Amino acid sequence: MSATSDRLQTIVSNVKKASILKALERGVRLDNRKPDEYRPLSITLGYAKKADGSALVKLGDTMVLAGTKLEMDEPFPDTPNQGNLMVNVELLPLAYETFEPGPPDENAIELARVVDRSLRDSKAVDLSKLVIIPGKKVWSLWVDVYVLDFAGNVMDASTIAAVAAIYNTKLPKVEVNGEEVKVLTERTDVTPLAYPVVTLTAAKIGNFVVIDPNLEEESIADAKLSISYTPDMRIVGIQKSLGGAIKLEEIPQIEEVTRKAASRLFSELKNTFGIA
Amino acid sequence: MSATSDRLQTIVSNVKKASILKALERGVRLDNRKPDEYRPLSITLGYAKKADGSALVKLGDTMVLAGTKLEMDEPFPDTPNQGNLMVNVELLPLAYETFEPGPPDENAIELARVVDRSLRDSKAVDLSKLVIIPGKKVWSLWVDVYVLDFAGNVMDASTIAAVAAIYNTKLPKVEVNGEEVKVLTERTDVTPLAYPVVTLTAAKIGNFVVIDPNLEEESIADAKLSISYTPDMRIVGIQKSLGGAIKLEEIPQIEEVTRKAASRLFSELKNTFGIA
Amino acid sequence: MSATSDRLQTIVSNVKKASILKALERGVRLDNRKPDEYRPLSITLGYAKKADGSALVKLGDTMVLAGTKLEMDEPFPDTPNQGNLMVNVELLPLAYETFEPGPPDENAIELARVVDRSLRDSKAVDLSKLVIIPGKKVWSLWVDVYVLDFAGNVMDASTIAAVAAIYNTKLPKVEVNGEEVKVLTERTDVTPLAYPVVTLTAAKIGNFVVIDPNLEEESIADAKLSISYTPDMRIVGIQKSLGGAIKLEEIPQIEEVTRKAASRLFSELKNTFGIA
Amino acid sequence: MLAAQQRPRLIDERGLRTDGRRPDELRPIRIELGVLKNADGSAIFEMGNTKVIAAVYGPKEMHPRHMALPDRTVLRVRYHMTPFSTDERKNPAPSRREIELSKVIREALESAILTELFPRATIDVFMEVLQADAGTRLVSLMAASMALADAGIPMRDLIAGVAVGKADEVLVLDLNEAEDMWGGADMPIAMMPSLNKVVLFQLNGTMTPEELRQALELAKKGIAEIYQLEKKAIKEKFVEVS
Amino acid sequence: MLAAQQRPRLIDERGLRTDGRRPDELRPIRIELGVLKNADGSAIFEMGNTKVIAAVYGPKEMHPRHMALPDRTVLRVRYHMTPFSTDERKNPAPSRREIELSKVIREALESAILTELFPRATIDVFMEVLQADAGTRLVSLMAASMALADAGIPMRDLIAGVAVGKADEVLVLDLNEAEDMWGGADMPIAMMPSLNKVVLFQLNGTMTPEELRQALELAKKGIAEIYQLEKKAIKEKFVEVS
Amino acid sequence: MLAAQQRPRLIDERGLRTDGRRPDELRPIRIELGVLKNADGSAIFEMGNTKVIAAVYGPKEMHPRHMALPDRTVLRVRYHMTPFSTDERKNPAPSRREIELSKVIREALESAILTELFPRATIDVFMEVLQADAGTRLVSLMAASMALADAGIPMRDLIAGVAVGKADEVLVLDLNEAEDMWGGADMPIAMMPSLNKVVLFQLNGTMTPEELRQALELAKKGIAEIYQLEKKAIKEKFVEVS
Repeated sequence: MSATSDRLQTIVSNVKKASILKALERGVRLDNRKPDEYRPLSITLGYAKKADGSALVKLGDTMVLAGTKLEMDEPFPDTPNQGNLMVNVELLPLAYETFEPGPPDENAIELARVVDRSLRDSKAVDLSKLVIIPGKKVWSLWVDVYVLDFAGNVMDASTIAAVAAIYNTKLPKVEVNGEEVKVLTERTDVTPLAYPVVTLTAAKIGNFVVIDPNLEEESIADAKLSISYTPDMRIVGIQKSLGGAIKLEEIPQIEEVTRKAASRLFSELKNTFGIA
Repeated sequence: MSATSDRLQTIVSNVKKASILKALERGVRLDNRKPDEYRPLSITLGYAKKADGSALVKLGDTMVLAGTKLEMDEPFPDTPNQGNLMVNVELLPLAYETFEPGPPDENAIELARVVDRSLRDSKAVDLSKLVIIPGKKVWSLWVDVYVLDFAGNVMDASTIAAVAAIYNTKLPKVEVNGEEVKVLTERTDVTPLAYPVVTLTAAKIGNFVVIDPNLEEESIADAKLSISYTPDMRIVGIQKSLGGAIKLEEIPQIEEVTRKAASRLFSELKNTFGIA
Repeated sequence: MSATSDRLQTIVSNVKKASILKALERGVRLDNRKPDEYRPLSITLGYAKKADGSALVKLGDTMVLAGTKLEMDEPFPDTPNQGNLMVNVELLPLAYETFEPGPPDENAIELARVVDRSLRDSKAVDLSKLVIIPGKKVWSLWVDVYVLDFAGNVMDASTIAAVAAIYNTKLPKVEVNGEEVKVLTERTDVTPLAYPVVTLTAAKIGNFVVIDPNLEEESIADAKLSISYTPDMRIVGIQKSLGGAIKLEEIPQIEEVTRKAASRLFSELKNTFGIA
Repeated sequence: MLAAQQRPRLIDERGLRTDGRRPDELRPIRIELGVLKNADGSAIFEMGNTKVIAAVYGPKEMHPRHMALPDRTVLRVRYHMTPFSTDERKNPAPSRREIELSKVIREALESAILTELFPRATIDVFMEVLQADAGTRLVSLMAASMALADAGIPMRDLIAGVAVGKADEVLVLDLNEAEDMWGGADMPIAMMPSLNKVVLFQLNGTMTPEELRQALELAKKGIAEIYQLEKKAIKEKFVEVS
Repeated sequence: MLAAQQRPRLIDERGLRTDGRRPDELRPIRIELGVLKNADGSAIFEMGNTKVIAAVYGPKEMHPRHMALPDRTVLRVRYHMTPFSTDERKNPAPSRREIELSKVIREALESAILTELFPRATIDVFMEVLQADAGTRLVSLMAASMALADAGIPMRDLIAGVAVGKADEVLVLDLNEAEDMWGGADMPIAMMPSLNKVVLFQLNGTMTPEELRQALELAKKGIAEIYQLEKKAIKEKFVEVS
Repeated sequence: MLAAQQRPRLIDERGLRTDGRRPDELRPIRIELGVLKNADGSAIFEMGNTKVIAAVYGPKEMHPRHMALPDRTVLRVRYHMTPFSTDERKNPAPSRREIELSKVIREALESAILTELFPRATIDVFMEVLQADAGTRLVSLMAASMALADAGIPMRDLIAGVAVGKADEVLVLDLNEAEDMWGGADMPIAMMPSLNKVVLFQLNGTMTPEELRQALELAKKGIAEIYQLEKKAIKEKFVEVS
């Protein structure tokens, strides 16, 4: 059951809300960004040494660590030539004062499912590369996204972290004898990532739209729109969230803004890890 | 752990209780029924189109939807010539103001187990018809009873709904090649129901006994006795419920009343779906 | 998540605490024991007739019942010549006023894991005796320790009960034909217990140390130290518990006291069930 | 761990049952009160090879308070089987069967306890089946009844119960495990005998209406015998009849 | 129970879909209000072979109280599928998908309900999918909207929604199950039509930005049609269009 | 994903360990404070290839209130491993091992924090193991100790801890993963060094009483070294020694 809650405990007062709106009227944000400006992004590949691939992502004060694990499995009967992909997101109690330990809540599940769909529908993860013996043995690729500091726009940071961790994953060498598979300690150069995807989140605050909202902005936003893109600017996922509405005509406008931001983000990622 | 609770939140006041008893002294009930009179019953077979069999049952204001699903399985080692039967009852939060979502509570579990025993002990479900390859492949027959409107005597309505949904289930055609089984989209005419069973519930209110209690009557009843019958009037299950007692001598008297009511109910069911 | 709690609801008042300490200054305890004196111990082997082995242990007012069950299983791939051992402890709601039903809490899990490690690390349970067909079929030995009366030092009583129940377990006779195993109703004389282990718990109360604390003593103790021994006085497990500290130099001193008590306990066990 | 079994003959040529009893004969009974230190009341009840321990705590303040009832005591009742009480190891998590029987036993106890004397309070009753060999729900209910008496909780009467079943089509009193597994019916019934009132009543399997009437008479006889033993146990804290 | 399936052709040579509809044609719709006795409001909403029942309870006092909000109503929303609503039996425990969709539907309802009118209170909205054949989240949301209207709960507008997808690269309105399974995109969108406001919006699969714009236009047209039926259903408690 | 392994030789002919250390030598240590924005205090503690992040929130009001204690702070402590911190993926649901270690770490922290200063309040301490390579409980406890210091919570002393084990029958300080898996004992111990008080103490595996005494001496030496680094880290917010 989903229930209205105030889990961020209304961190922003009405006074603050007024000042955010007032600044937006002047075309600026309280953290001095322009409405379509992303916060500083840093990606550390291979941060978690025991993971098969990992990435620590900082987006402003938001911090997300993604790690992958490969497990040998059988393929599903209807997809003998594909490995499996599983995405999990945890909003750790470390990350925010009111977060409690326990199984993923609806917010974590929504994040995981949006990341999962963006990766899957875009074919950004090449599941055929995870096949060891067609129809018999494949790799299951677990992607665990751990939110360490919850400071706004965890959605976009989660997609970046998942993509970077998968990029950082190098499949192990195996020796196949009939149906026996021996996993070697060496790694191949093969990453299961075909190309990156990004998710760009816009928040609607009153009559204004901002990209990459911080926590204060999110907590007063009417609605958010998260749109995922491939490098060739196909849309590979959309999710509206929060309990407010958006005018129908605004959707194409917002999509144009997020698309431009996605384009800039891809350029930045190109410099960072040599793809896209 | 089972705990005393007032989950119906005492919907009937003491004043109402007095008027119910006063009416019973005159041999009538507040809804104008006689003590041994059943509420109007309607059965819609095939109500849920994706189920393998289904029935919507209305008993007065009580509404219950049962649906079946067949799943291919292996038989238990000690019953190679029988399919499997699983009965589940859910008291949906739609059905009553204080019902909460969650796994079945003790009330739903008791309902499911009484229905299950009535079906099983009576041999009303012919489990041998669920065998595809003896010892290797059988159908598991899932019967899910969903209570949509909780307005008294859900017990009897659940048995009727389960029986009708099983009657409505037609086994699919299969092609067997060795141990390979191919399920076809066509259906046979074979239903796993050998004959119907019914459960008849009597409520003891003060010194009076009524059949098919409505919700008001149930909430002030001392005890209920639910007795299940086959068409040839064998008793195939009894369950006393509620936290009051019944005199030993009253049991054969109540059984006579429920048996007569069962007989009338079987006549009614005969007209409805051509069995019994 | 582990949280500070007062689940015993501070059964000992400050006045009582003062009198316990005052007595200890005189070298005695409120139940007239000396600081290093164990409470009366009784062991009834075979108390639970349906178990494959069982023992009812009373240590003062503390009462613990352990029972074993053997289940045929496959061995773990990396230990083809070993059966499996599983230890579970339940702090039953019967045992203390504030205990609630539910899955084992952190206290029950800690008890189970300490018993498990003592049995495993000591090699007191000869897992090779549980093998039926190497690499194919082994016995899984389930040891369930049920605390019936919670009256202090459940730790030591649990180890004794587990050891005695395993000693009481006699493996069934089996007929092996190829990979088919038929279990006969007769039993062999073979017990999976190679030798007993004991756990000795010392409690630190102020500047004093007592062995086998009762519930009053436990509830005011600063810390407890539970040390497990084999008959040849190897240490096979240590666990400090409770939220107070122990001076480093005190550890060898306490270990000497528990070791002497362990020695006395082994003598007592020798008389009881003819091993050690 | 369970060796394979086949359906045995339940009534032999002399008319006796697999354990040598006549059809209307009870199994040996052993009752002991006050077996636990911490509980306010406790008892062990054995009937043949079935053995149950019960403990009672209360009446005490209800937590959380919003679960309290203004006009009577909340009973909290758990029927639970130890993992080693059955032929195959039972998972300690509560099964659907245990959940149903906890409810059925709670409702039986509510008929007997004067719950109106302790409004807003709770009484906890916990039962652990130590050996399961047919009749566990009734032996548990009787163990609880003894433990409540041991705790001094006011009741309308003690509770005594017994199952009647069919073994090779013969009505038999106080089913054993073979009769429970292979017989044609299992009708557990429990009463407050001096009030002639039934507090627990179920039937699994099938009976004709006429068999039901005979079964009730047979049960009444068995219950009267057990009731005498229970009263003796209350007085002497212990009774054993084999 | 499910027989094996192969990818079908989704648009035939005449430009028609697997169920004979034109690309911009809705499935038959049936709406019935007030179908349950106990609920404060209820409705059944059918769209093609998808069928959902919804019930509303409230506004009522929030329990536990510390979950209440000082400035608005707490909505508690459950989207749930019956085990027999799908091709393979669905486990009745809530899946991750059901948890996500319960949230998405709750947020859509929060846009529409005047929650500020009932601070500290709660409104419960429960939906059961009885037949799942594409579009269950939208049909559930619309069933909830009808049930809220039936309960007389003040809303800014009714909610109407429809999915647009791609079948063999053709944009199609109101996906059926084959198009949902084999098509290239599924864009569910729901609006308060008279306010021109979007309350639910998702995209699974892929679209170009240009396709997205066309899809929005197509959806708008379908939503307008549905909205008319909903208004009629409110007035007459029942409407059926095939 | 884990390739097959065989038991290695743990001490070579030169008396050195698999990672080249002498028996009484610590692994490289790296401590960083204040790594998180939202937490009131935080730290990353690395010891060899083991890496843990800890966060502290509080003291703050206890919810629900009936869990508060009148005379001291309630500590709520979670030790948790990320699924990718181990050789095989770890299920994120708390294991029995994690539940035990959360308790053991909480009790150690209770020895150190002046909990009597904040009655009725709560302090939350969360630890995530990012890389597990032996010693995770101690590194977690030390990360927590650093995070508590970073949050300015009054403590009797910092906590420093190290494991002593047996590798090929040689006592070794600060076990690595091979020694943990293949060695004969693992004795984790943590102290408030300036008070000479032990707050966490366990032994898995076997030791003679004499070995135990030697192990305690060896541990004391290692703890003293670590303590110096911790004090430096508090002052400079960062320290790294390899």
